[in-house]
Amino acid sequence: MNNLRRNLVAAAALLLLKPFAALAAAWNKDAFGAKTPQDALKGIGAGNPAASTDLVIEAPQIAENGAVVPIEISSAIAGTTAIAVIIEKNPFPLAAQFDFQNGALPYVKLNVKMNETSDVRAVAIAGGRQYTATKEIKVTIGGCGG
Amino acid sequence: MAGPMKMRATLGSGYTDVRVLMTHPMTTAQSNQPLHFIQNITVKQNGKAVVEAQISQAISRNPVFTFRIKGGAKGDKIEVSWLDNKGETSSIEAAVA
Amino acid sequence: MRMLLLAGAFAAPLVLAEPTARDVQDIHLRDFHTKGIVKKDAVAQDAVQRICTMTNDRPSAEVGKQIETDQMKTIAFPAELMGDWKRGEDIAQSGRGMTFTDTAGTPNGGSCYNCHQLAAKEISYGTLGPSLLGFGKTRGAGAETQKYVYGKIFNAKAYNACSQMPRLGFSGTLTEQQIKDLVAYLLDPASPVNQ
Amino acid sequence: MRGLFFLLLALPLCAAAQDAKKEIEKYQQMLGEGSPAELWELEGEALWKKPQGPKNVSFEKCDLGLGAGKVAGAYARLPRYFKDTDKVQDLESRLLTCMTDLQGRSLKDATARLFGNADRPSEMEYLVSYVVGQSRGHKMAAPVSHPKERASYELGKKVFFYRAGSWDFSCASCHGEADKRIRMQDLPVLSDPAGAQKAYTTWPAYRVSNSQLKTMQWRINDCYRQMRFPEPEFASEATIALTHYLAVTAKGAPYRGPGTKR
Repeated sequence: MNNLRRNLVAAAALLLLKPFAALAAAWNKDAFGAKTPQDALKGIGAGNPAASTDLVIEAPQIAENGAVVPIEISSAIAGTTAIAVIIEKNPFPLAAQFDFQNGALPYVKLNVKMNETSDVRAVAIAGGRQYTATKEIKVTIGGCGG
Repeated sequence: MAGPMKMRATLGSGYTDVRVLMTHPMTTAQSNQPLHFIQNITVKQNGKAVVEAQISQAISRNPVFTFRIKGGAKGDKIEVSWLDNKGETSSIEAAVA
Repeated sequence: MRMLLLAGAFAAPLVLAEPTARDVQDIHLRDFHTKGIVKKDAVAQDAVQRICTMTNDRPSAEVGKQIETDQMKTIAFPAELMGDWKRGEDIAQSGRGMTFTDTAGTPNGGSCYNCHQLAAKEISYGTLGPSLLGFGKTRGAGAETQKYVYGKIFNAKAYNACSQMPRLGFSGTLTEQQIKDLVAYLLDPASPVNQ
Repeated sequence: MRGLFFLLLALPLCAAAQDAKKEIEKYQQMLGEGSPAELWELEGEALWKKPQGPKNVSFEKCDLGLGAGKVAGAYARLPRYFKDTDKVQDLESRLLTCMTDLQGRSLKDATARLFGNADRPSEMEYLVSYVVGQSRGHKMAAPVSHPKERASYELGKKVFFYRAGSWDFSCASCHGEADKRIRMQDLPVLSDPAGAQKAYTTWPAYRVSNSQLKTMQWRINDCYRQMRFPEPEFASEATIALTHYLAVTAKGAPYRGPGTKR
């Protein structure tokens, strides 16, 4: 069993026993503190994920503003229980990890910050195995319009 | 400044769509402000946790998320709560429309 | 001073065109105020601006010519016109300067990429002005071309009376050295514009 | 033969430009779907209903042109002439009137903080968000029937084409020609109904560059800043006339704001 899963299970357990504030303990400090995509992957227990076309990142190829880059991730891999988002060139690449249970679909739409043009990597956990997909998003210099 | 939340839970085709908006500065280590960002988000359906998220400073200011829950029915109670690195929390509740 | 430059042309038939031009200017002078480095007076029109506004940027050939001749007199061409294209690239990229939130001490940019395509590698470019991709490659870097580029950047109205391009030297936006650096950015065979 | 050669060379470039445009449109669409703008509407509604000022009354009796307290569809019919002030007013100007006349606040108090920031949005920004949201789906119909409305529209047109400042710009310098852009940003032709409709119906807007909902008065202020003009007075005749000109040019299109912008 991988770290991501273990952490999330721990989070769920804590939730049952303690008030919400106790969740602070379930924030994966090592993974979020990682400064390279490799370390971030290791931090979430997905050191060597397999490429999958069933993990889909829906996002524009060009973002007019790196402060808000909308991304939609969905997994068609059977038994997906978690999805993580890694922005490879960010100073701290791991952006988020989501654990799905009790009928939640492996789907999430979110807005992320991107420091510069970078590959965005999605990681899915299904049946204890790790899968990945990437998409490059170009962050452009804006003018004054809008 | 952390402030109000807004949520809309609607029935899609075969799933419940949960769109949630949060007021939060989500400051980064690069900015000159003190680090202040949401770390944990929990989505519950009728009291049962369905999504547990851990997020970083790389989530945009005033976060907006969409989640999906299989099936669901009108009137289901959806609750979303967050906890940030300073221990502040907020939550919102709505019935599926 | 700027107003005087075109006093001759201003007395021409144009004055008939829009009797309310003065009212419109007065309303601007009432409704705008000095902020930071931008003084309220900047909202008053000089003769070029007024003629172009009154004629929808299409002055008669005669008046247009007169404007261009007058504006050409504002340009003092330095002996050496080619600067450093690397510095030119930074100036072309930068859109800073001359706004009411800018401070006096910081160097201004040329905002070139806001309106022109220049180097192929920069995909974020505007299209209000013509593409200048490969400008030096197609035109060469001869003395006449250098002079044209310097002059055009210094005062675009000397070449096209009601051009939408700012008079970057005349307005004090760019220094002589900065314009030379831009000349090099456009014309130097080693510049990314010509790669 | 040579023509074909050029065509072949040009093709990948054109395709790239087309793709870029498509991707930016996709960015803007997704940005709109994930917009926090509603948070501002929510806060604005609370402020609208909150009693304030020496008279301790809320905005619920504020007349935006359709009668006291009628908010639905009101923004779509602004700017317009108001008899009580004998002036053409845009939304911001009218809200100031309600602050002073209805709530009894001083103009100094009402105008103390018009533009807020991400950490502390202004009262004006919240109120505007709420009011414009109540016009979603309403067709733009700023009137030009009163003589003062006609005069305001005509002045607005003149303001739009007025070239000045150290860079010789007018609004038309950037918004006067079709299919142009600054950097990657498409520039609508605001003197043309199609362009005005597209742009005007998506302002005010949440701007992700500012993490903040921005009013039309702010939009105009910031345009003038970038045009290298001095600063326009908030809710001055020139800015209201310009807004009026844009609103009338945009007539007939359903309002879609508050929008979301880069």
